[in-house]
Amino acid sequence: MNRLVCSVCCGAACMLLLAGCSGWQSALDPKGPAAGELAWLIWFFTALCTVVWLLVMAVLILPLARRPAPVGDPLVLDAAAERGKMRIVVAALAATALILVGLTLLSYFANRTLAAIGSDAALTIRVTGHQWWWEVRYENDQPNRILTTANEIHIPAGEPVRLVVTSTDVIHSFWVPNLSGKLDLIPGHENVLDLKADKPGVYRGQCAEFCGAQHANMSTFIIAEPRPVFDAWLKDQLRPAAAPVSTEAQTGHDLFLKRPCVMCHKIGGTIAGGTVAPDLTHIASRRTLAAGTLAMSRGNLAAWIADPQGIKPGAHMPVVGLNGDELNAIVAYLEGLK
Amino acid sequence: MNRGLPCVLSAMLVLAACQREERDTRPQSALGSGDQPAAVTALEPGGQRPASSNNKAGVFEANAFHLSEGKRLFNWFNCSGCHANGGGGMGPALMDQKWLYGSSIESIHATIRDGRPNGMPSFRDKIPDDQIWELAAFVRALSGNAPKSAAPSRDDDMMPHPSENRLPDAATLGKSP
Amino acid sequence: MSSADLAHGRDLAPQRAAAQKGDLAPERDGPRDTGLDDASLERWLARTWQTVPGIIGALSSVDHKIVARRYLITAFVFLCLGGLSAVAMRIQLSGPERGLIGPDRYNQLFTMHGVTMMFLFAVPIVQATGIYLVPLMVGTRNIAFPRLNAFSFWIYLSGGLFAWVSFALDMAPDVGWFSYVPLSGPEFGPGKRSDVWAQMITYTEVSSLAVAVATIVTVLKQRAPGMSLDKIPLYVWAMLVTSFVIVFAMPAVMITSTFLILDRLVGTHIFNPAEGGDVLLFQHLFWFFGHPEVYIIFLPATGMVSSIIAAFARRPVFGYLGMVLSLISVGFLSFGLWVHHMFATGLPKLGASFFTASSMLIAIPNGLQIFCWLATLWDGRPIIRTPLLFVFGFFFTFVAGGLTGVMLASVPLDLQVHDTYFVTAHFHYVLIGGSVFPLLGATYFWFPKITGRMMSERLGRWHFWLAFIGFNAAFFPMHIVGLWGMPRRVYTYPVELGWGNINLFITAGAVVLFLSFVLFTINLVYSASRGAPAGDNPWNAGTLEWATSSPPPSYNFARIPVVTHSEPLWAERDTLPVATGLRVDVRELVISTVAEAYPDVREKSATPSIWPLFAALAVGATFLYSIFSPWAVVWGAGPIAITLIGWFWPKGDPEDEE
Amino acid sequence: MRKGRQVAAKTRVSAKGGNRPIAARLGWTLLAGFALMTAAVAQSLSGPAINPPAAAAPPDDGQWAMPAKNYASTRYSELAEITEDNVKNLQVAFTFSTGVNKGQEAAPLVVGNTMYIVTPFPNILYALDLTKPGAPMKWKFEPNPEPAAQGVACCDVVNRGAAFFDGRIYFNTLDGHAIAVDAATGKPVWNTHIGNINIGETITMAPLVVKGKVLVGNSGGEMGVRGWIKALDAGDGHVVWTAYNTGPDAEVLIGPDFKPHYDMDKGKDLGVTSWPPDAWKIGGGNVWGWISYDPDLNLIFHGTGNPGPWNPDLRPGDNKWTAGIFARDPDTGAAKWFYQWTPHDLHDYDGINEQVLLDMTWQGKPRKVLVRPERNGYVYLLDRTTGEVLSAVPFGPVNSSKGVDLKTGRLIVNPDKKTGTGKVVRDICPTASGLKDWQPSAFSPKTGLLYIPHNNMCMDEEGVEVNYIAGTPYVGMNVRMIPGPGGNRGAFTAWDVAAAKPAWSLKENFPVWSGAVATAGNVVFYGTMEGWFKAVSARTGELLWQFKTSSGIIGQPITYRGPDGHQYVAVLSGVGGWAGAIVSGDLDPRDATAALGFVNVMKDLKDVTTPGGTLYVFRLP
Amino acid sequence: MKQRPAADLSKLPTFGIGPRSPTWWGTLAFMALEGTGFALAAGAYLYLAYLSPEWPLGVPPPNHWPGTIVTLLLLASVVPNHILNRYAEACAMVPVRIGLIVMTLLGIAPLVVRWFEFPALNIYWDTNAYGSMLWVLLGLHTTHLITDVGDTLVLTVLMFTRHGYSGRRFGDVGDNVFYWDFVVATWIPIYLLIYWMPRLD
Repeated sequence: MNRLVCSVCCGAACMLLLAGCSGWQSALDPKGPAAGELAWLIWFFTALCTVVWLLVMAVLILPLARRPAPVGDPLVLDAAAERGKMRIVVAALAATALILVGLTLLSYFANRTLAAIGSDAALTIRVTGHQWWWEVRYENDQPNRILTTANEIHIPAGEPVRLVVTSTDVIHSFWVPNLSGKLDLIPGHENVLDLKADKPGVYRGQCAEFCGAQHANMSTFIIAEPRPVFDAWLKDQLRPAAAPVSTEAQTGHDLFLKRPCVMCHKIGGTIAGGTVAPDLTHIASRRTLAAGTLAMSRGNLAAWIADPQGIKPGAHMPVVGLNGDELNAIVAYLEGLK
Repeated sequence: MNRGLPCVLSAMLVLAACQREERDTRPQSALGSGDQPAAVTALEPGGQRPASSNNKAGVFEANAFHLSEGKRLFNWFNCSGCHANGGGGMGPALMDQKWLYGSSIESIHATIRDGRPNGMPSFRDKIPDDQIWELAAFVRALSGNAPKSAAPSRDDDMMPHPSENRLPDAATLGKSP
Repeated sequence: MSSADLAHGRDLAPQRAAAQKGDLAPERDGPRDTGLDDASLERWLARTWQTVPGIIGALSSVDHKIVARRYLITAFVFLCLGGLSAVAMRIQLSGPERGLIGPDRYNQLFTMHGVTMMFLFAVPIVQATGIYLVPLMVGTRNIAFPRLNAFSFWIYLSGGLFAWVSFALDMAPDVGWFSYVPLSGPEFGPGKRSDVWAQMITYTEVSSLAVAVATIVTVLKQRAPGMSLDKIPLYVWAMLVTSFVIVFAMPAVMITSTFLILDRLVGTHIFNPAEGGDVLLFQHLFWFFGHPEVYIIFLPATGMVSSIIAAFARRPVFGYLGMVLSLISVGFLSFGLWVHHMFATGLPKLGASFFTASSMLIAIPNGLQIFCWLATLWDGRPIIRTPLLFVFGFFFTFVAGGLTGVMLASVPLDLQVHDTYFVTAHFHYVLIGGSVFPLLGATYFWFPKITGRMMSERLGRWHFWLAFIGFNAAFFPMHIVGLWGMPRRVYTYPVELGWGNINLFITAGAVVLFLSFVLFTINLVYSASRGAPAGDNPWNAGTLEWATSSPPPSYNFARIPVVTHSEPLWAERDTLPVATGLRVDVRELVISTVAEAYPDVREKSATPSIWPLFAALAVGATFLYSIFSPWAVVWGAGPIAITLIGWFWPKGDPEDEE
Repeated sequence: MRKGRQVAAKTRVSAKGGNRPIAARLGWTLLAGFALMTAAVAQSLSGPAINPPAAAAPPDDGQWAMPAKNYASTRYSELAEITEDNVKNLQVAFTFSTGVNKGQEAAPLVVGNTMYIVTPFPNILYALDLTKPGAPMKWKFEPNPEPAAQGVACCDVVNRGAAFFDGRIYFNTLDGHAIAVDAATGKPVWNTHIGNINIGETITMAPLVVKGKVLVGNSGGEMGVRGWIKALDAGDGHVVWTAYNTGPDAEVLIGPDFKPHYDMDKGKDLGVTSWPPDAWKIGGGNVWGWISYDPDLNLIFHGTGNPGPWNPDLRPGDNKWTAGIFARDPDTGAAKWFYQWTPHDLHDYDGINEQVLLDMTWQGKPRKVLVRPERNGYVYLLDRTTGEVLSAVPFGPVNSSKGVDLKTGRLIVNPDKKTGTGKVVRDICPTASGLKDWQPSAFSPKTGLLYIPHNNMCMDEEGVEVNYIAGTPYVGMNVRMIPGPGGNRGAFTAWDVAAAKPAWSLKENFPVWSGAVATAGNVVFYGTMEGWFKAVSARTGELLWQFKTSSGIIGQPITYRGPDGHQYVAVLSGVGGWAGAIVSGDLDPRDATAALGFVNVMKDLKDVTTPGGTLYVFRLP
Repeated sequence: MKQRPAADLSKLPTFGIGPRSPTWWGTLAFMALEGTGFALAAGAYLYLAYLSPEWPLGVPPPNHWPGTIVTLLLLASVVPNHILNRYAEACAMVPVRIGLIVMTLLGIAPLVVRWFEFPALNIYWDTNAYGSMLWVLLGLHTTHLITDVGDTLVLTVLMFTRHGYSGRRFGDVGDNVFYWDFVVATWIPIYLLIYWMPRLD
């Protein structure tokens, strides 16, 4: 019995040690000050809770080790022993209260630390949740430098960034565990999330509030880059879409504007001006398709356009019924939109 | 008794609800391409008109999911720009019982797909056929022609008109709002 | 206690005057139990209190034990359905990008799992246990308002069927058990799925509320003479506090679901942000119910734990007063921390910190309970039998769950783990650990009382270890995968995230847990027919339910016990003091005063009636129709009124007339 | 219920602490209508003379050759046969059915002995012989425009009139053609296709012919059309120059001569940089209203329409050069100055209203000014040589802005009424249709008053997502209009230009969607949407005569001297336009957002009038 | 287990009135849960009012006269209600019958006012959230009025039958009196919220 309990405890401890291993999208592998603060908090709470738990278990199990004594009269209680126990219980209660006060203060101060992260954020990004993708708008005082993109958020590494998050349909939640805790995107409300990535890198995030059929496939990537790389990226993204370079791509361009694609998507520099679906102006420069569902590749593009409902059932991208040549042409065009 | 109640209930619901709740996101196989244009007038020479040969479109009309998709697309594809939320504007009202080009879902489908000369643009190739059917079903729902139990209720936007469930009851209350 | 005490101040002078004027029918009298020998007393009582044989009789029964048994079995069936849906989900999640179940069906599955476990299993089963045990423990012959009690069962049954029939018809709710707007609202929740959720919730909560009222009145007014407030068994205290929590919490969810159906059905704008509504209002209202809900499920379990621990530690639970106060304060505090479910909604920081503090605060009364139990066990020399094993399992898991609860109460920490598998793990630790394990222990503990037979100890131990290992294998890793970033309610996850192996492990654990329940079912069925006969008091426990036979007769007690101690059977080893003077030809029971439990009135308990069933049918049909049309309320009002009049109209029974 | 809302709107506008300046102005407006009436009249009669520049408003010849009467857009006739005293005797001389039952917004033209009327789509041009009894048809010209154009015409398929120049009638068709027709024979001379209906371009405006050039602009601010104004050679119809109202300076024809008065309009390529990337290409700024011309300065003045889409969240920035006014050289189109009435327009405040050119003394100095009752609710007085704002005073209830900062020229927007995606902002006054829409006012130099037909409504607005799909509406706004404070949805206000305050104001149940005409007989004519054609005293506003026509009036009345030497008054009756779309388009009043929200406030119009299309001509017996 | 008689209950009365009867406690519990419902609905009303820049939304406050009349009627009805209670406690049949008829009429009177008030309200439930909450609050209370009047009506009929000559029935009358007090008591805050809170500014 005791051994079993021990081995369960050991197993649990081992698993916790392993916890740091899966780093991508893990709260335990912080890459920014907010997540760092929180990871510390998690470990501290966990350690403290483990100690408390072990103590309680010890008190529970130790009497079992004693030899069962003959059962006495259930109602005859030793008054002195009762008083002694009462003292112990009261002491334990006081200790509990003390720990709780400590933890409350700890979370209060952690909260203050988190609030201070973005106080000097130079970059404001507006993230709007849609079923089931993220619209990302880089705010700028000069309107023609406002950039709208989707699903992938580039940020300068080492700088605080302010995200203003909201939604136009249902409630979503923005969560990139490596960088920060989550915050809900709520229709009719605007929430502010400040985050900072210490080092360049790609951090995966995912919608954390159930938002319908494709809640599972609503991911995002935060790509932290050194400031110059970021600036270059921003500048590059502000260009209108690349012109098609091959005849096939040209055909694809024409088809794109003639077929249902044009009804929902935007490609800068063409008449395609949809806003209800992700902006495709530089789609080929992104890492993934369909809010992190598929890696960006020619094959995946074709697969996605040919049968989005097979890949992401319930998503708002319809099956449009293109023949093979049309599909290839459109893929060729989109592939060129770096 | 304990067994009877669920049986009756389920039988009732099976009849009433099954298809209404189905969420087929790839329904295209259910219909042909809709190439057979529907007659838009009730007037036909030579006596009685033949019964409609293809009633598959009813699948869309009685299905809550398709109706709600139709409602979403109605806004996404700017139908609401001309027809408002059914009351009309640049385009005619859709929530009344006046149909310029036929009230059948096939006629509405044809209207959306091929356009009409007095301003209705043609969305052939621009909207996948399934979605046109969904739109057509929703347009019919606007004037109360779809089962109300499957029809969408109010929007989460500005209230454009009294809720669907209120419309027929305005008379009961003695006045319109 | 002497007869003189009892008669003191109990006279009804004005009424006697009225009776003389003829405004009151003359008081009828019948045979009393005073002079009857045991055999003829039991014959009289059996005839008076019996449930009439035959189908109409069965449907009319108002015996709290029969209703409770139905409740228990129904809840167990829903547990199995909820469990099966969980296993189905776990199989889908056992590996990355599995295609077994599509998102549409998966979303219905987890919603049905949550709805079933919360509304159709957890609350009903703790209430059902209360319906069975509370009248026995307080020493009365039936629950207060027995017809209301029967009505609530029919409501509950039809509400549950309603949910699962709609699941079979592909119209089950698919927006999670808390059904947030706007996802469940008119625009984003097409079809009748959310309507089913809304009406089914309103509907089943009617039954919970009815049972809560009956329980409260039973405890306050029908206690055996002498069972003053300080002698009430802890389990009964727990049920009393739970019932109060229900009375104040359930209206919140009924209001929420009613607002939702109004929004969906008649186009109100309560949750429409564009027209002055607010989507967070839904969350505030829902969690105002939702958090107390956890304690509604957990508090009765603490009562069960107290009963089991007292019986096996062979002494009353240490710190009775502290236990009662902690129950009451948990009941109060549970209303003050709903916001900790909403930390990620971007609430003002200071307010959130306040709710951190209040959420942490509730750990103190809970801690007090734990310490008292530990002190009790420390003092005793417990013999390890299956019920106690489950209590140990309860300690092991619930303390862990409580501690992760402390983590969730911290605003910043919650922002990382909210809506992830960490939370899933936490509340399964709290709910399964804190409620299901005690319930299982309670099943082993009280099964002999209900059936008259012992459950198999060997199968019981197997069951415990399978359940314990399966449970921890299934849910402990969820903490980790949650911290690794896995959100809850995903129907699939990509390979690259490396959650595959751990999820496979979780699924294996879930299967083991499920198998343990198969074993449990076998044990139940086997023991009910072949178990060793139990006798009146197999555990030699101290509370009143063990004073009568196993299973108890329809009238519970041949004579109403007079209570002198919080563990009456331990205090009165040989002979039980009883009260006499009740009529045996009608369903008479003792109404006592609230605090001191002085016997006050001999009141008649309601006779069996078919009308509660009819009323439930009328209400059920109204609710069903109301999913489709608001006019249901108008059309349904007539039948409901008729059935209610039928229910309350006196039929000439002595029980009605006096 | 509606009555309740009116009262509510009123109390809110006037009682809210935050809106005190507006409330004060509103108080002025209301007070002035009653208490100060006599004083104002007296002052205007005795005050310094205000006259249109003589070159822009030559002495009256009894004809009516352009909708605004003259280049100064005074809509004032020196004919004085009909006076305050005898106007009550007016009777119908003849009527004429246009055969088109859509909104009749056009002004009839009278040149020589012929009257010309252009109908709404299908834009038939009729010539009526005034010399014969009953004015029989002389000829008609049917341009047969593309029927599909009706589908991209926001707010009814109206046409605001033709223009006569040098023996030809110039007019535009809905489907984007500018056409010249021989005035004598009705034979087409040229036909230039300048608008593409497939991207939503239509033409509804009346052209103005200046120095041998036909000035035409496009409509389609609700369709994501990029606004422009073109000058076509009057002789052969070729495009002489095109000036866009968004985009790079080169295309806006902004060159070295461009000298805006305010800093906010200075900078390179503001038509691009004040928009999010690409948005200017679909950004509106159309020219569908009125153009005035000052021969002395050799400048044309034209407003620019609203930026598109309506939802302002989709176009952060000032959105140059929309919702403003350009002064351009008519020969080259080169911009001279620009002033933006409503930078980053939030509420569809198109800037296309008429501008009346006047010469007057302002604060002791003689100034060449331009008076403009603007859609955003202010009567602006601009120095037309520089674009400097001399004054801007609201002429009705306004809470969407708190005034105009005369230093920077910027409209001070009320942040409480700022619309955006997903939130309904209630009781914004004025509405999208403005305190005053296209309906042109008239100026009488005799009284010094500007007669403004206008609206009095408020609205609720909610921005919504919208896709740009070429050839479909690009609005992104749910609108629901309600009657303004007082409950009267329209008013006819006489504005004392010198004092910059109202002289008197008449309440009308429906928006006054018709134009006005003032005469030297001190009579002012306008029509109502119920169908009343009214004559009121130019000095006091007293109702002198009214006649009920067959349909609601939204046309522009004119007055002319007939071949018999007598004074006639003519107006087209036929309800429609944006305000009357509920009737002309048979819209469903149950949908509050129908016709971009106008239907909600016009639910009862169907009960009082039906579609029509009839010309009424009146004279004294 | 053996039993020894320890108390004799035979002299106890067979019915109790007021807090002595379980029905009274059941009624109290139902009042508690319904009161919670009222409180939450009122809370939702206040919550939305707090969030809104203006309240009521887009309409003037509702005409308070129907509400004031109902308030006066309800307050006035408390007097006969308690007189009825005294007679019920004394088990006096004739005055109780009269009192019940009076209370039925006094219950119907506010419903008549409501019948005219609903269609004449300043706003419909599906106009905006203010309208929704207004109808919800008023509807909630009207539902209570209707059910209580129904209850009173049935009880009145019952008291005219032979079943009326029973202590329990008089107890029921007492509980009905008790519940009517609740219906009146819940109305007062709702009355203030609906008619006077919007006029506070």
